[in-house]
Amino acid sequence: MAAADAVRAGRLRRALDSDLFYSFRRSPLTVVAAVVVLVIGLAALLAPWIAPTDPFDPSSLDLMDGKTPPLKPNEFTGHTFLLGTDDQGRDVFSAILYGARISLLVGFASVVVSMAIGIALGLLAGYRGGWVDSVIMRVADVQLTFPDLLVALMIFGIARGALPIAAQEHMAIPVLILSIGIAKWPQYARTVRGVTMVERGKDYVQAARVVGLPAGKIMRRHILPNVLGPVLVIATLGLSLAIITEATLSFLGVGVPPTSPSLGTLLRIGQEYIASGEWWILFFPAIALVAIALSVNLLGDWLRDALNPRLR
Amino acid sequence: MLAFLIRRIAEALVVMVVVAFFAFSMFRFMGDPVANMMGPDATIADREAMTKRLGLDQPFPVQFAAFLGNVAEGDFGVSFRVGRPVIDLVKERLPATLELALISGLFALVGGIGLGVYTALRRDGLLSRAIMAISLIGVSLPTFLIGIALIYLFAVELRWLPSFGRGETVRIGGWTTGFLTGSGLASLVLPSITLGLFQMTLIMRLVRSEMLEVLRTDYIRFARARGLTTRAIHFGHALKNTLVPVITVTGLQLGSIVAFAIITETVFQWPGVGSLFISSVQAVDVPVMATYLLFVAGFFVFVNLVVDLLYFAVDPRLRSATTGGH
Amino acid sequence: SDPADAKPFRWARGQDAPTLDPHTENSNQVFGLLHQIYEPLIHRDQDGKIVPALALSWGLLPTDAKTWQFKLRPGVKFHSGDAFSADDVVFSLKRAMDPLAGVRTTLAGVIDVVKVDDLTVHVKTQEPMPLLVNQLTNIFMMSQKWAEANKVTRPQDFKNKEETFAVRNANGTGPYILVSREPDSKTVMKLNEGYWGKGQFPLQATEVVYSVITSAPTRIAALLSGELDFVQDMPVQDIDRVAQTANLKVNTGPEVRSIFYGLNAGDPELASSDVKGKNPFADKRVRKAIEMAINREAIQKVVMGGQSAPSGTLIPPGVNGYSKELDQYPKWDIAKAKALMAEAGYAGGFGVKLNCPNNRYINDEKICQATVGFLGQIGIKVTLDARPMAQHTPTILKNETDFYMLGWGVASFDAAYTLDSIYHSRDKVYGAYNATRVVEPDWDKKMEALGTETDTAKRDKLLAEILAHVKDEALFIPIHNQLLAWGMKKGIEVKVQPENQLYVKYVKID
Amino acid sequence: MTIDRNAPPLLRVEDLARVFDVSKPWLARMIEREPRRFVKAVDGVSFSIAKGETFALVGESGSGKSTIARMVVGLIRPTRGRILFDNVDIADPGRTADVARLRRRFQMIFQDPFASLNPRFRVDAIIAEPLTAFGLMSDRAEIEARVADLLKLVRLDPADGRKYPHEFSGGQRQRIAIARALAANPEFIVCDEPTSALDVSVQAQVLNLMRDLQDEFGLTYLLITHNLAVVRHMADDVGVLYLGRLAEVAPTEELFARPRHPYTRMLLDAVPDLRPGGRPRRAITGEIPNPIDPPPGCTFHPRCPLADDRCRREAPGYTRDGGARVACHAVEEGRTETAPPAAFALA
Amino acid sequence: MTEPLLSVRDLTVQFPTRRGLLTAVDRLSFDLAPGEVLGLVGESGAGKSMTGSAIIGLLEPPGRIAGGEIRLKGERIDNLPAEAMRRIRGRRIGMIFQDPLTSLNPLIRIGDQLVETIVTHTDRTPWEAKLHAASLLEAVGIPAARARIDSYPHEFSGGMRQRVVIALALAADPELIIADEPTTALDVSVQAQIIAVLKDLCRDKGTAVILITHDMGVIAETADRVAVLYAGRLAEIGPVADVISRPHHPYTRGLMGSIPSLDGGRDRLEQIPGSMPRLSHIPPGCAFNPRCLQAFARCVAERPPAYRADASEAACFLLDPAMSPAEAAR
Ligand SMILES: Nc1ncnc2c1ncn2[C@@H]1O[C@H](COP(=O)(O)OP(=O)(O)OP(=O)(O)O)[C@@H](O)[C@H]1O
Ligand SMILES: Nc1ncnc2c1ncn2[C@@H]1O[C@H](COP(=O)(O)OP(=O)(O)OP(=O)(O)O)[C@@H](O)[C@H]1O
Ligand SMILES: [Mg+2]
Ligand SMILES: [Mg+2]
Repeated sequence: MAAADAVRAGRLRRALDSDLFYSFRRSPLTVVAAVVVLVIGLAALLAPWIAPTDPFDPSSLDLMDGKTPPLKPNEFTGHTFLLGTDDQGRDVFSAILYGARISLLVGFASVVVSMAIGIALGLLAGYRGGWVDSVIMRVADVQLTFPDLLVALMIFGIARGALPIAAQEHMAIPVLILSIGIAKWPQYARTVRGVTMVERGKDYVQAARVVGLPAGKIMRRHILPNVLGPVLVIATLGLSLAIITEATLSFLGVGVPPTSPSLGTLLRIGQEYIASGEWWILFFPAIALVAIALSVNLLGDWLRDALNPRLR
Repeated sequence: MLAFLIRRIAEALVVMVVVAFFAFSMFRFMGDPVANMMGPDATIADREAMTKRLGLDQPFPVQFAAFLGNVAEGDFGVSFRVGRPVIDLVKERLPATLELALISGLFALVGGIGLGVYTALRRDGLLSRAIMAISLIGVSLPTFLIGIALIYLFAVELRWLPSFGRGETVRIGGWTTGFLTGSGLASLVLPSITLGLFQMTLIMRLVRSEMLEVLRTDYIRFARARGLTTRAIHFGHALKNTLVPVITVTGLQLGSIVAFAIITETVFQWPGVGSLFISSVQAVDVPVMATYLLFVAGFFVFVNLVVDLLYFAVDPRLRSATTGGH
Repeated sequence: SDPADAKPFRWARGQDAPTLDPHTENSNQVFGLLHQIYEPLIHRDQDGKIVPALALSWGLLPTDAKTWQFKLRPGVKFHSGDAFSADDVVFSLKRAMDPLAGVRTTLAGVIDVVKVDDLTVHVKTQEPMPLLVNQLTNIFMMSQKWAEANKVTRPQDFKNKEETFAVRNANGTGPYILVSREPDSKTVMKLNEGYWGKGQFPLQATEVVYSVITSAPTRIAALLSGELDFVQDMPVQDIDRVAQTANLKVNTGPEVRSIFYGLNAGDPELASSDVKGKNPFADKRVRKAIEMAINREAIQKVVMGGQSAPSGTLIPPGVNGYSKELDQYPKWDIAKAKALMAEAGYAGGFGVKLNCPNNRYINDEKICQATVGFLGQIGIKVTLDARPMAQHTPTILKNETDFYMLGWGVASFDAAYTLDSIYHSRDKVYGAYNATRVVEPDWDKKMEALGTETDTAKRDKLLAEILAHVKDEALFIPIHNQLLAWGMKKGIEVKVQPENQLYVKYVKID
Repeated sequence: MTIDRNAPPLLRVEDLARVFDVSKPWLARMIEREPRRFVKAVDGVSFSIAKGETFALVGESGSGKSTIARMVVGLIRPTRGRILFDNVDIADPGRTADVARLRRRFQMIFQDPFASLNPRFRVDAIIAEPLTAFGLMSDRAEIEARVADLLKLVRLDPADGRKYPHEFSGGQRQRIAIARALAANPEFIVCDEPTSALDVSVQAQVLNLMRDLQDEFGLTYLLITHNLAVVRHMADDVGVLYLGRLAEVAPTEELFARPRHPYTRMLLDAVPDLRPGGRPRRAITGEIPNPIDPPPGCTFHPRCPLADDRCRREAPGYTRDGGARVACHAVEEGRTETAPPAAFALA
Repeated sequence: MTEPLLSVRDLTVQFPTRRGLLTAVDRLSFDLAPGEVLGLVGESGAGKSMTGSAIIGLLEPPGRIAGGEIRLKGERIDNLPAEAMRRIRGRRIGMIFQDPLTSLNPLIRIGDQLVETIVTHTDRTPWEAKLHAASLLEAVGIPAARARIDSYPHEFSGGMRQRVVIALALAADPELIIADEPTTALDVSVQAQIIAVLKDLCRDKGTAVILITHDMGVIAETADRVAVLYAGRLAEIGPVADVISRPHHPYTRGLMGSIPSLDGGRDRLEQIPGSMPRLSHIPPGCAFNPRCLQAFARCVAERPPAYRADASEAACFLLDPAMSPAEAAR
């Protein structure tokens, strides 16, 4: 027990002492970004406990609360809201928390989907080479010759038509995740393949082969960890892209149902109010989105530089 | 080289058929074009007659095959919505989109490379750090919001630039251009920025990191050791080598400009193929949608082909790799 | 003001007319644009009143209840210079009755059109058609000669894969002449100096630049920035801002369009509900409870920013059949609604899906969202499926919805127009938009009788009876009638037209 | 140490060959009307190594040394020929079951100690990998003990097992690599340029360690290097490889005392002598030809001072001369002494 | 003695790292006469390359010259402004790097790289420069130089590329060439050729050379004098024959012993126990003391200065004339 603790403490100390953490501490912008991501992430995670209202439960909304400005009592109901309410009487603050939850979920999950597909296929292509490589990379090329956004639109459209009507309601978010995820896997596959081909040629992989380790195990134990660095960088930058893509899809009218809006849907709703004087309906969700995307991008940026030994 | 071209064209054809297939399977779920074409008081019999006239009563594979067959003959069908041959519609809208794409592509390229080089050379400068941080906003905001925000700032508040449309255009042959009139040029500014900002940010960051890597290579060190001027080293040696990897990515990015034009064109009421697509989606105008997607795929393939050829032109190593030698 | 002054009128809408062919499509956008260029025999003016246009007078032949006589306006010329005559009327009406014509349903029942002399035309109908005049206000007159010369004697056929000349060219008798057209973008017209109505109408705009701006924020931005003089499709939420802007104003007025929900009360079971074996909507108490649970005033105040008139019937004011009393709607009363639900055996509520358009009516999706909230309060768990109209319409036409939003404009200004499509049970001719699945053959007969009844008093009574029945059954839950808001520069004077159609010839520019 | 010269060889390589297909893609070949292209990286190599001996392969870059090594340890399959380990043909695809069992008995040490250790693994995990991969041990304590033993064997501290490779110097890393190779108690170790990435002072440590281990465990080495001085110190027998063929195979003493093949002599002459005023170093003329289309006849003839017409036409067979085997027409014909030293000078 | 071409005094190169200041070159001093070839040997990480980079003013940040001075013909060059230093590079001091595969810009023709260098430093017109470039290529032994001047680097083999690199370094006839392991990346058979070209050309032009390598064989046949570095410090410097056959510093002795030779037979090599300390952990006193079999108390306490021994100088207390025989015996 104590030994395990000691090991853990040692690991923590090593982590705190690592070059990665050192370069992290030295970049104040990155620290701020990490804090922002952490705060928004936590707030989104804990939304049901933090948020003053449940914006996803339409029956709990009072329409008469609608369009209340921030911190001013509503003229009919007298209720006051921190960041005001939207046209449905939805508390903007709660909506942002819940919306960030969906956006982050869609972002994370779609990145995981593209990462999973991309890593698996990239490893296979890079390690096996030959026709396996050709087939996988041709498919990736073909998909790369078509813009992400349209790929996602198509997959979404097809899923929507193919699923039974009754299932669509619950499937909206998974379908969104899959659409964005599938749209973006080739990038991962390409990177992973490249790294794999380099690593495969290195002596330590050869050594593992001489030792008789099966190919699957070599890919998992030896090559995968090396691939993770660059993949992580793409993934961080991809996370913010996925969140934005979700917002854009929602602008184009596909996406999550309006009764449980994501940040992107909040923006789509809010953009109608850009000139109307009810600025808070757009402003706060936009700030939240930018804060998330910007911070995640900053983290990705830092990670890319920190993980690139040549730039150190 | 020839082999490469043939392979690329074969690939392009596959892409197009695949895209057409997905597009077609998607359209079946986009709604009923007939409901859209007929007034609210049309009877059911009228609707059925129209469905039949459009060939929409046929099973999906038949419709798809018919479409492919026609396309192979250069016939893209007639728009359900406006009753004109799709090819005419696209031809009419193409100049607007291509001019917009060209300008925003140039903006992204020139701005991206310029700022990328600057931030790489002044790596620790205050200004370049600021540029790096601010540029991220370009990829942290959805395009539609950027567009709307620009309109409010520059058209409504400052009244410097028009908020919608293409301004006056001049017709030269089958091409309408906005390049020759003041209002045409003014109208290009905001949409180009909106459309190019995202790509510019990406290109800038890519150029910067590639440049930083190139600046550490041995041949740059050797160039310094030979006492070449800083100018010659940065722009004669480093920039050239930076551009090689940048070209590929840039190609992909510029290709997607056309796709993203959907949003920009909608926001700025830019009369290009993107806004045509959106109107068609609303009206379930299947022939136009299908043609648009084919067009985007084709454009993308074309841009990639150009990029690859450019690659050959820039990098002598590739040239000789295909022409033999060891 | 000096009429010699060049006065451009820059006008924007959210959607363009897909075609300039006057008979291909039956849509507000087409009519809205073509009213500047073409003219019908009979006009509805800015107040919605029937006034003469190309016909100076009309009436049933005293001898024949199935023949209408029209006396044409003399001395009218087409933009091409050709004179307008009875031949053109015969040609145009017949063209409008072509199977390819989108407007032919308005003329259903007309069997022949005959030229009597150069300025007299007879229209013969199968049965007596008391409302024929109402149906003619959007049937435009073309020049036979021009049509023949340009091979557009029939409307667009999608089978032949060519563009017809009339899609992008126009030759009417109207106050403005088409100068140039870029579809979906810009259409320019100039004043017709030889217009017959010179002197009768203000005709102050010398040039009309008609732009299409799909994106609502952009549309408003262009008005705010001074790039436009007039915006027809104003987003509700921007009305205040525009009205408060120094040199802009907003004119509002009622539109002849009702927004309501339809309920599937006819099926034995609701496909989208968790209640199996029975149909909760089949129980009138449930329908009444729904009617009572929706807070129409809140929708009006918050969602519509005041720009709607809450209603209790499917018929907007100004339409034949409307009455104040019919328009009474039940007071918003959750407690009572809950009680009704309990009485019907649904105290625990049930789930159902609401199909809703999201790009057709003013704030359609938002109204539906609010409705989800209201019904949630009486235990009905509504899942909202909001889609573009193109996808929404088929769910109604194919009976794939249990609960749907629909808006209905009354082109003929007579309630029968609405009832035929949305309440008459569905067959080849009637009830295309009726997804209630309720079949009431007696009432169907009564509705059919409306079409041929020439005795106005008798007909009105029948109409009132049917409307009362519809209201009592609560198969439809009316929400409100839309109000129109037109934004414009101060100095422009124009009244909001109930069909949402602008006649630029009436516009006064200061 | 005594070597039983008559003992059956532990490893016997017969007519080993490996051809790499370096053709362009099919379409490109069709259009440009090009034939397929092949590299004969190894072309008919035979040698044998007795138990406890060291056999060295020397040759220029690209002569096929590593390819032979990789075939011997099973990383790539030979195109032709047999590799008999303890009289079992490990290149025979039909005997994979036997081969898997034999695998454990041969191991490999790589050239670059920086690349051959996975930077993300701790040293003890690296050394333990063969133990678990071959299923030799599964008990943690047992493995730990074994790893500690191995570390001591290569003169490292058992506590070093907790560290990562980057915390070690090049020589120490190569010792870790040796420990890994020894983990499964192999009898035969292929060493592909084990010291060419190391400094001379460190090289001495590693070579000495290899020698000690050989003495202690009776290991057999296939040593690949381009450094003739290292060969001199380590090997019992030497094979000189040129463009995938063995130019000469001889016992070390004999080879250095009396090099027979002109290429061997050229290599020996190119080694600088440290002694002041010692034998002058002669630069080798020319560069190794492109292996895709090697010269006809004896592949060495373009660089050979003794080349004549026959050499240009006819590939030489092997001539036995004392303990050596030489593939050279000149040696066979006895015209070895005619070479004027001037021919070695730089053109 | 004539004025030295290059004079390095107490050169110290430091890297501020997150774990403290790292001294890569520590108070290094030596002189170089015109036309002389000085070998710089030592283990990997001993500071050879940093010395070379410091002289030519190309230390990569955060590395910097922390002390001492470098004089070229009496003129201080370690603190020159960037532009003045640039004019010296290539013109007066040339440099050759280890890896010819990466030293040439792959996208620029060989000829253009040469012309650009020549034009930068001389008054030649581009046309004259091109002619000169061809003659330089010929001089380094590239056959058919005129025909190959428009080739790209990848069209040349490794040995030919290194010849091109030499031609580039010599393009403006510098007085000093720093060759940092010019043959390590090349095939054994080509190494001798390259060294020969370098040596011949420099002898012809009277160029002085600092030859950095860890191949004692190369040093033995090329250098006039040799400096042995250990952990950033000068261990021994002297005429090449002396250092090889009569090394004075225990480290040099160990080093020489561990070189296998062709006549050595199959016996054990001598070896120095242990390994070079990391630069951040250099022990006090003599850097070599933990590995030195002859170390005594003073070696741990004090850093030895350079003592004269025969024609050489070595930093070892064993050579201190004032040292008591008793101490030396231990
Ligand atoms: N996988 C491969 N595909 C194609 N050619 C190969 C492959 N592996 C090796 N070769 C070729 O085979 C020849 C021999 O290569 P090998 O690596 O065995 O040489 P080597 O003697 O080990 O050289 P070095 O001293 O440089 O390590 C070379 O010409 C090389 O280009
Ligand atoms: N950027 C850097 N940051 C920190 N330390 C560095 C850096 N560059 C070099 N060093 C250190 O400086 C010392 C001297 O390096 P140098 O390259 O001069 O060694 P060298 O003798 O040329 O070795 P080699 O034979 O491997 O080329 C090394 O120990 C190295 O760790
Ligand atoms: Mg090798
Ligand atoms: Mg070095």
